[in-house]
Amino acid sequence: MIVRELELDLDAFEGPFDLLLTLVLKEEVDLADVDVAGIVVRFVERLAEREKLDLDACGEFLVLVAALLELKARGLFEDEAAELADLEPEEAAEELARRLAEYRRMKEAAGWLAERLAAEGDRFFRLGPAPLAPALERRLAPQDPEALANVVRLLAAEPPAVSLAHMALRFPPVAQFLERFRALLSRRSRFDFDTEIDGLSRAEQAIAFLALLELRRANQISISQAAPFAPIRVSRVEQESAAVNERTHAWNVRSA
Amino acid sequence: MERPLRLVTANPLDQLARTLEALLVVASAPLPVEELTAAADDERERIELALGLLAERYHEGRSGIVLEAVAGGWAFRASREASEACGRLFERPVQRGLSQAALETLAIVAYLGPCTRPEIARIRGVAADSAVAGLVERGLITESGRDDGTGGAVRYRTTPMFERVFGLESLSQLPRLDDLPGDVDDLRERLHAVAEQRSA
Amino acid sequence: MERPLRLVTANPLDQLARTLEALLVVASAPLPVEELTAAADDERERIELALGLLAERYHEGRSGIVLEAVAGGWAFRASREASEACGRLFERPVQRGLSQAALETLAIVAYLGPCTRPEIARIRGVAADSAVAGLVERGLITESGRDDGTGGAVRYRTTPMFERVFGLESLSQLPRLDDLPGDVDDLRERLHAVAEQRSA
Repeated sequence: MIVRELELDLDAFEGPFDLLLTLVLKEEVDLADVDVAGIVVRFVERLAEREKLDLDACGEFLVLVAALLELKARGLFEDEAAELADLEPEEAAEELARRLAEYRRMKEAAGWLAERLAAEGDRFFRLGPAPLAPALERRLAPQDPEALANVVRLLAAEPPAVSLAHMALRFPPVAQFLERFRALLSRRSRFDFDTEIDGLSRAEQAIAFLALLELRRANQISISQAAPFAPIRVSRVEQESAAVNERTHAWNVRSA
Repeated sequence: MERPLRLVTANPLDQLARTLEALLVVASAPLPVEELTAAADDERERIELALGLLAERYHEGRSGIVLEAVAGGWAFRASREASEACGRLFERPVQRGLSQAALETLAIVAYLGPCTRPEIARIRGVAADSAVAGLVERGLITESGRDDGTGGAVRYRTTPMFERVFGLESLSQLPRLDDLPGDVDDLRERLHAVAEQRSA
Repeated sequence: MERPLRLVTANPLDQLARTLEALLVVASAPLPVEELTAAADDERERIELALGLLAERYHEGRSGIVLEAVAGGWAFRASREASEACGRLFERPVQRGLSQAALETLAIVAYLGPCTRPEIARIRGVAADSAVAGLVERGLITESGRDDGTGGAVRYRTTPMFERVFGLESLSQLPRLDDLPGDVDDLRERLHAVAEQRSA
């Protein structure tokens, strides 16, 4: 089974998986709108149709979906990047899962409200005072002027200092890695992906990986890996052969 | 409760009368016959017949809801019989306090002098439209010219009623803010600076 | 029209019911039983009995005026039967529906409120400013002080108008979050189904 050809039928997108990734990378599809669970279910269904467990496909799929999920989760909690980065990976995953669950519940609640509004929307009631009602005279009890002073003090109080640590850790755009890898390949014909991303956060590594996929899709690089979990080697594709290959294999990122 | 229903159902105008009841209970101004006719999508004569029916049903002494023809059209009102109860409902105990939004808006106008809605919104960090409208309605603030002479936004200042409610002889009696700049321009600057920090 | 009157006059609660009708037709917001009791100057049990009587009389299908328990009180509204006619003359409280962003924001404020814009943004993952402003403008949410009572962000809560528009007696009528159909379960089921197919 070829993961990139996995046919998807989601609310936000219909078509092969590789096209979805491309559109996400080009920011033509908002990742927030993509139902990743739907992709997983579709993949598992396809997998179940087969006689044999396709380990290669599973591995590739896991990598891609993990990257998508992390991107999506980061997109949802951009401002929390710093806070989450301080946590252990398991804690961060737990925290993200908790918040995603909270958001999901609120989406459910929003769905309930939408249904309720549709069902109750034809209830008309008076929005203003009654036509012949006695004029409403709202007399105000005497007020303490000190309340005014307190409110001004409140408005003049310095807000608690906000940590700006996350500014430095802000999620780098894919383009940043594209440039970085292109620059690297202009100096060297090949490099070791794992060495390049060493020391980066997991989210940054995921982005770097997506940048790698984008370069491969544009046929500017070829990727090889000696064995699962072995270092990923990235080589520059020479211009002539690049032109030939342009139309044929847009994606070819399978573990060797 | 059974008999009147059957009586009403027998009347071909019944459904129309129910529609008119519904329109009248939602209206916040008397409804002219033309508007009722258009909304009910029926003939004028039938509307008038149905109104006659309703006027009989919603009649002083028979019902707490009374249908009345007034200058602008038809409207429901409370029966006179219930006027004492309505009086108690509307002259409810004086309102205790002001909402936080109202208090903040009032304090800004009181301490900074005439200000516009955009300025109040900037200092508070949220739109001030409804708070300003509420305070104007209660007579605690009032319009006071426009920013930059003519073209700008409307400015608001506090009223003598404000001074009465807060027990002040004049604005100069406002409590002093010892910890804050005494000068109005400096205070204004401080409030703007903090608001900017808060929204950052 | 004679018979029902005599019937009603025979009922000792009749005058009280008429008084309540009068109060309800002039009130501009749902009236809690306590307020009705105070205004009618009667006993609470009798008020509740009279309300039951009125709820039967002003009932969907029987009358164009419908009495309902909503937003913590009692209020008249138009019957659904007449909604088309009402639509020709009046604006719906929420005229053009609500966007997904507005619905999510409203859900967060209804379930977790009072809460601030930053809190809403944290849950939704995107800024909530325009959604909050839109909901305030529609009168579905309103300011409710500031965070921690300090100069923090403004907090918001839902209004009685929200409960009225959505036909809720109170916020406690919102479904428990656990009871909402979660597609998590659906997902788990589908995965199980696939797994079973596999082992079969």
